[in-house]
Amino acid sequence: MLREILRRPEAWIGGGLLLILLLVAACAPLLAPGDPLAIVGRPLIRPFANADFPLGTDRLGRDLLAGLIHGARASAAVGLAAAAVAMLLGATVGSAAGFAGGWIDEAMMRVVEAFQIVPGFLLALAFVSALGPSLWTVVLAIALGAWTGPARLVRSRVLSLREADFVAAARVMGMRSGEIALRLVMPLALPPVLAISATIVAGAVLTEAALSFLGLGDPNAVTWGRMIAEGRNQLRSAAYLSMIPGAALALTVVAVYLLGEAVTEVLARKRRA
Amino acid sequence: AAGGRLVVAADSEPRQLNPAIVASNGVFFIASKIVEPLAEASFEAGGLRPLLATSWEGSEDGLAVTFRLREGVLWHDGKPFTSADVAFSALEVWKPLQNIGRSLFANLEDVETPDDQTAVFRFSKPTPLQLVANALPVVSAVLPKHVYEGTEIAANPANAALIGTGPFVWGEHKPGEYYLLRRNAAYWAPDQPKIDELVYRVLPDRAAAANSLEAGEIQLAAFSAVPLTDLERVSEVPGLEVVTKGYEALTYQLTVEINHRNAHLKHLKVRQAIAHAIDRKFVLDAIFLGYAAEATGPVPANDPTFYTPEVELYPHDVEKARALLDEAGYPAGADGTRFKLRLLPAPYFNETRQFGDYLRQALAAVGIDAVIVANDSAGHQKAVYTDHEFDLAVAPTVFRADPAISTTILVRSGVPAGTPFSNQGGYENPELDALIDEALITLDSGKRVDLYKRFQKLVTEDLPLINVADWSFTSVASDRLRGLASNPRWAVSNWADLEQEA
Amino acid sequence: MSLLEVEGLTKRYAHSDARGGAKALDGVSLSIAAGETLGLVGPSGCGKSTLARVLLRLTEPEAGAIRFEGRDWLALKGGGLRRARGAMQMVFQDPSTAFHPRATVSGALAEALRLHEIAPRRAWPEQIAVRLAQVGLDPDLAARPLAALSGGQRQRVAIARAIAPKPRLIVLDEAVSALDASVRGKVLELLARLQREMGLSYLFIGHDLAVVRAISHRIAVMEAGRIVETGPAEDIAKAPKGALLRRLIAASPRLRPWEDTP
Amino acid sequence: MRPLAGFLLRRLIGGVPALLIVAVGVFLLLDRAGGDAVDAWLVSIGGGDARMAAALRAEYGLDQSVFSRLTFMLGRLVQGDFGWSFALNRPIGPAIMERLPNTLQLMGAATGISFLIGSALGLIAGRRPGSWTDRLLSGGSLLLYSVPSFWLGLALSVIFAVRLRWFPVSGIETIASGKTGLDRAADVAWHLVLPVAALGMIYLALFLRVMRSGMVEAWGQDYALAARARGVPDRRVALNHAARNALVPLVTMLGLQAGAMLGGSVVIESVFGIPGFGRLAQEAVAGRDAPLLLAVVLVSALMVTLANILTDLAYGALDPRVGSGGRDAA
Amino acid sequence: MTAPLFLCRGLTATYPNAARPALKGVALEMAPGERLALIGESGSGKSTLARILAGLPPEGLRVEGEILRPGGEMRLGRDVGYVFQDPGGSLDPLLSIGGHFIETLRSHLPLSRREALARAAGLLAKVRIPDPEAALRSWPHRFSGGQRQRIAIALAMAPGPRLLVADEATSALDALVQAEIVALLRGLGEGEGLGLLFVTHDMGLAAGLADRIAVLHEGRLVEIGPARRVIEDPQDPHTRRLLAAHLDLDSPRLVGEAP
Ligand SMILES: Nc1ncnc2c1ncn2[C@@H]1O[C@H](COP(=O)(O)OP(=O)(O)OP(=O)(O)O)[C@@H](O)[C@H]1O
Ligand SMILES: Nc1ncnc2c1ncn2[C@@H]1O[C@H](COP(=O)(O)OP(=O)(O)OP(=O)(O)O)[C@@H](O)[C@H]1O
Ligand SMILES: [Mg+2]
Ligand SMILES: [Mg+2]
Repeated sequence: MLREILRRPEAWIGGGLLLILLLVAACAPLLAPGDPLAIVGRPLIRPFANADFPLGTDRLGRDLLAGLIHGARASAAVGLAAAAVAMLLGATVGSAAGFAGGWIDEAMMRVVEAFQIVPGFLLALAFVSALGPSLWTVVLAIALGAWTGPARLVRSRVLSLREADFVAAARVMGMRSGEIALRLVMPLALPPVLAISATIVAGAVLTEAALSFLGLGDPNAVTWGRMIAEGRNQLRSAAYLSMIPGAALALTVVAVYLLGEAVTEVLARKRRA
Repeated sequence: AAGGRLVVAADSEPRQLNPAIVASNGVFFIASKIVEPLAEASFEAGGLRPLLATSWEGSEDGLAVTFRLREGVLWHDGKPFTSADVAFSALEVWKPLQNIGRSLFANLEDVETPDDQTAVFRFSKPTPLQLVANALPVVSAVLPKHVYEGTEIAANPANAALIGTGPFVWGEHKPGEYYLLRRNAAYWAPDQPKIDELVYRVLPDRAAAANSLEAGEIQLAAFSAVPLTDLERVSEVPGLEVVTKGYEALTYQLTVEINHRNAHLKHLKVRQAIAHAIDRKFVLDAIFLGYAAEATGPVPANDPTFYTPEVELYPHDVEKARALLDEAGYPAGADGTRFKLRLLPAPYFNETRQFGDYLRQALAAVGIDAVIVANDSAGHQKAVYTDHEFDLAVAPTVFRADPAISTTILVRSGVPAGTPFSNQGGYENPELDALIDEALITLDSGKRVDLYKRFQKLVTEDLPLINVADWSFTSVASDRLRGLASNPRWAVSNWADLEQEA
Repeated sequence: MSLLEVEGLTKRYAHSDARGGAKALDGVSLSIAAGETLGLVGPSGCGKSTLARVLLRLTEPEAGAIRFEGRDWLALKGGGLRRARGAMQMVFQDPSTAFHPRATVSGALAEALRLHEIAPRRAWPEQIAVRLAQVGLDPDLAARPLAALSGGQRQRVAIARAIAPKPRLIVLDEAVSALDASVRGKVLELLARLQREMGLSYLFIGHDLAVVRAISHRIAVMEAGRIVETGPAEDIAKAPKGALLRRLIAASPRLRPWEDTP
Repeated sequence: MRPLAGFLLRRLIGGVPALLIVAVGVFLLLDRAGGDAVDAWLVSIGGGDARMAAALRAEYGLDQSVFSRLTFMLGRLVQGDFGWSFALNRPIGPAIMERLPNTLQLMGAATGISFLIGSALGLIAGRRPGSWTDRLLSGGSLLLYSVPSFWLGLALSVIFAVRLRWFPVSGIETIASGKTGLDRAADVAWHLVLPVAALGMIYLALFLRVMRSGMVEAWGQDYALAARARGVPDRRVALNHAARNALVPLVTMLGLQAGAMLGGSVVIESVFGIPGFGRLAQEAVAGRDAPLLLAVVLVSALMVTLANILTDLAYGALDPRVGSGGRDAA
Repeated sequence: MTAPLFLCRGLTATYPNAARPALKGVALEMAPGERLALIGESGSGKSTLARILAGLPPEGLRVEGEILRPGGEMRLGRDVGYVFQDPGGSLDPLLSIGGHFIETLRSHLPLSRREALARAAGLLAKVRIPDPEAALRSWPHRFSGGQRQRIAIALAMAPGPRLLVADEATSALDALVQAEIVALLRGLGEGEGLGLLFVTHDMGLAAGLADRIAVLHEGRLVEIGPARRVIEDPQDPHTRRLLAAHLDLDSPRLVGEAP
């Protein structure tokens, strides 16, 4: 399976880019030691003008490269954490609803529906504004708008898998419902969620950026969205301030999608075979 | 020249537009064109230009102020303006309702109207004429009695469709889009106003304001609506000019508020260390790009009356700051950190937020680990001014021509919790309190000024708060506009003399 | 005394897509003796699979009684039911969906051994080899994933799994329909052999009368949720009573059609 | 069309519990926030005093318990009354009705245009997967899909509004222009070009991708092979079968995306200064104006529900298996 | 004798990445109007051969050897009709039955929509779909499996092909329906000179339907001959195995007397 995925060029490009990103994120303290928010140079040094600050400095004289590197960390962390929370929540609710059926299912799906009909970004906006911006509220806010997809997907998978012959076979064999759920159904209900996880991660990264753009990012952390937002007022005079993190953001999202696409494609092919 | 339409950027839509009820720059920016005060600030000696009042005079005992009112002034609905309107506004609006007037006119007992052109304000305690005069541009917007009398004033429909005596008449408001004001043909000053239509385009986004100016969609952006970083570029755009004058009486102060309940911040040495940790020059250059001045104390240097440079100064000195902290009993730990603080930058301005970012770094340099807590306006108001859930806060306080109006309250003890822009850091200094109280009833201007000079010295010595910079705003305008920045409160004045060349 | 005694089973699906709430089972009664195969034939949708599912307690009937091994089978619940299940097993039509998609041969069989505590864990490999041999499979296949087996091989594994808990009755729902003719023959032979060796009873469900006849002692004909005809397999083809059976007989292809010219 | 009306009614009533959950959730959320409407108001007027604040709290009923405020508000909502906005100092209903059209125009135009172009391009790309055109379109769409819309909006605005001056920088129409009828519509359309482009581009990319993969999927289905076996030319198979079947997931996607689109328009409204729902929501949150926020969220939710119902109807029209019952010719 | 419909020699076909060819050196010909059954175990290459002969080779399949069509070009759809195994999958669920016919007919014949529908109604009547007019306005999901297969057959027959290829066209259906479809196929060709290539693994079906039977084993054509001869006197062991495995109502039963 992994080999099949790796055979695809999308996987190579996307995976490669992501690997670099994650390496950079993991090694951020080594690559750019110290606080990335520290004021280290003259404000607004242009990129490639000063060897100490290859990508230049921002309005307060903070190193853009350091920001970019540490921003990778925060963006990756927020993206992954939000996606993880969303998927965990979605998978839990979805499978609980799917297995329980009856009024529990009905009630849970009402909640899912409630979250689905509220524009996720509006919800995130209200959530972060109300509880104050910190990485955790941002993560939760994003997850809150993203968990319904996985929930519905898992539920429908559980519902159809529940009727599968092999589940009937296991029941006939005398297997307990709990074991059927955990050992037989869940391992098959979850992979499609993993497949859409790429979309969720990418969406989370973009949502974080948009929240930061509206001034709702964690003020103590550098994220790319914050860098874009701060550079926004200098868009005309120092476009690089938002161009560079913007490009990094877009590239990351492209990479996530490419990898996700490769995985989805291989999974779909598997299913067809 | 032809009047034409002038389109101006507005960054917000005040929900209460009546300047007699809400004395704030956001309201004045629009409402001052329609509803006029008794007097306006001026660059001339004395600092005041008569508007609805032509003269004012205080009694010896400080218990009365007599205003002579302008003749031949008509309300926008055609009724004549009289002293009854002034008396009504003062007693029914400014004193009970207005955010600033409530304290200023607390001792106002009565307003006598011996004739249509005379209004005598009677106070129960001596009230310095200097203070009253300095406050006039801010607190004295006059409302038409015949419209408001007998109604619930705060809910009167005329608060939305203002009726005043000013050079412009209320047109319409399309929420989220614009306000439209029209020329008042019956304005009392001859040949004024010179603009036919004044449109406030609602543009909450600062980048959009700059772009709209450049695209020629608007002709004026006041109150630094154009980001400072864009000013240099915009100043080179043909047809646009950057104006830095016209805000002299609207000085904003970048202030670090201190919660004196915090055990560390109780130490004067710690406060001094913080003051020394701040590189004011950097703040001016990087954050204000030069459009500000170093602050020395609670009164800005551009105030012609009260300012004194003879105060305790805190030059940028990291070593000294560290030494002070050591002395105060806070040696640096293994990781270089001495203690932690919560830092709450006010969210109202880019500059306060950026300064928050800077302050965090400046404090880190001396071993104080400040964690920024970001709140929106309401959250900030509650956290700082009601719940006192802060250690340091960054505030854009305003100096309104007289320390008694909105400055002394920042350090006076005994202000009830929940009062915004007041001393909520729990600072108590009986000496300072006594001084403040004395100045409030000192009638002699010279003595009053001396008291406030001493006030500045005391504040800088004991540091109940730290003044970092005084900044005023900039305007970017089409170079076809004449009469820009004609007074020190220009953006919030009535613009009767503003002219647009064809 | 019969092994299985079914009396008046009725089952209605809530929103049947085909016959809008019609009864999938409409008072079905039948019995199967120990060591006997009952064949069940009928057109598509007549309720054969529903009957199988009800017998195996995969779905609950609205009415009717089932006695199995002398007990009230429908009264069993929870743990009791789970323990009793070993006695009645099932083989499904499609051998590719009857196993977990990631199961291996040994894994699938080990499951059966574990659930019914047939042998201690260390004896499993040996047990598995024995079972595979029993259904005519090379024990070397044990390590393979089921996906890597042919349809016939998979169906043999399914049978091995079904006989692991030593059942008394196996319900075979179209168990050979998906296999091609030559494989089908071998699987049928296997079933017949296992019946002889283990004294099993079968409920053999199919739509191909020739196949059902070959493996069954008795045949029941089902139509629209009812058993319309029952009789010994040997002569059911010779003396059909109902119209449905007659049509089934006519529909059954002959290898030498030229021999029965009218 | 009695069954249709019944269907709509059932769907709308079915949405009531969800709306209730939303209402209570949002209310409690805003209640948890630091500061209340009076705090927000005090800040906005640049000062005041504690006594005034207390009086205002009493006037707004903010001194009452959460529960009583909530029940009061819900009770009013049931009567179809959104109530009074603290932040705007005016009734909420008209305020909503002022902003809603702007957002709907923005969203509608963005959806419509991106749907048309996206599905057309997806059809082209999906007809020959792996071809040069496909690669170009897929790659391009991926890139577009990955660019934050607010960033795209900024860039478009700088290039086309400020530099080239082809389009206005911001706003929904020329202010106080006095235009009416077609003139006004043209004016609004002209103002919407850039925001719609910024908002729609992402969805164009999305629709392109969904359409393309739908085409590829449909292409591999038996009915496509069967159509080719009947000698139907490839071009017809692509249009008649693959495209038609690919539209089904696309339409489903459209419904699912309605909420995301409304959310996305918040940022775009902010970039282009469009007085729409997004800005109203921001104002409501900033003003701690629970009734207003609730109204915005509920109306958005209603819009999304309506969009979902519409897509369900479209889905039913597209796919005869849905809604028309069992096989009656069997 | 008229020229054969097709004639192939040395036909070898290999799937990409396959270890061994799916077809090896197959030689086969069919006369117009002939009914040929292609029989063999699962995986023996029946479908592969059928699709090559129909002119619809699976994607990526490498075909060697020669195929001649002396009786004239055999255009897919026009001259060769193809019926698939799965009666559900081969109809587009979103297209009405009439739509299917219009699309197919107008791809080959200069007909208006109205003419196409008229002709379609006739074809549906021929495959005994009740109320053809209504059926044309309906959708595939409203028909049972057997009916869908009839419709698929009518569709394949619509342009008037000379050869109909049916790949296990009945194996997904129950016995009763299967018999009906077989009867239908048998009746269709009668007197119209329609060739039928019938793929099955059921000897009984082959015997009842075909003039000749061809037996495939692991990609090789191991035996071909008149149906009766192949059944009565099989030459190849694989054929004998297939015959032995066949069950019909006369076959010996596998179980003894009831216990
Ligand atoms: N889960 C279900 N929900 C609703 N209706 C069902 C369900 N399962 C079966 N049915 C209906 O019940 C009837 C009997 O179905 P069943 O599957 O028992 O028939 P069958 O004889 O096994 O048919 P086949 O030979 O096609 O397998 C049919 O009309 C079918 O459509
Ligand atoms: N798409 C494919 N790729 C690779 N190998 C294939 C493919 N399709 C078929 N094969 C192989 O080619 C051989 C012949 O397959 P074919 O489908 O022609 O057999 P068949 O006789 O029709 O079998 P069945 O009765 O199961 O339909 C088999 O070994 C099969 O595994
Ligand atoms: Mg069945
Ligand atoms: Mg085949």
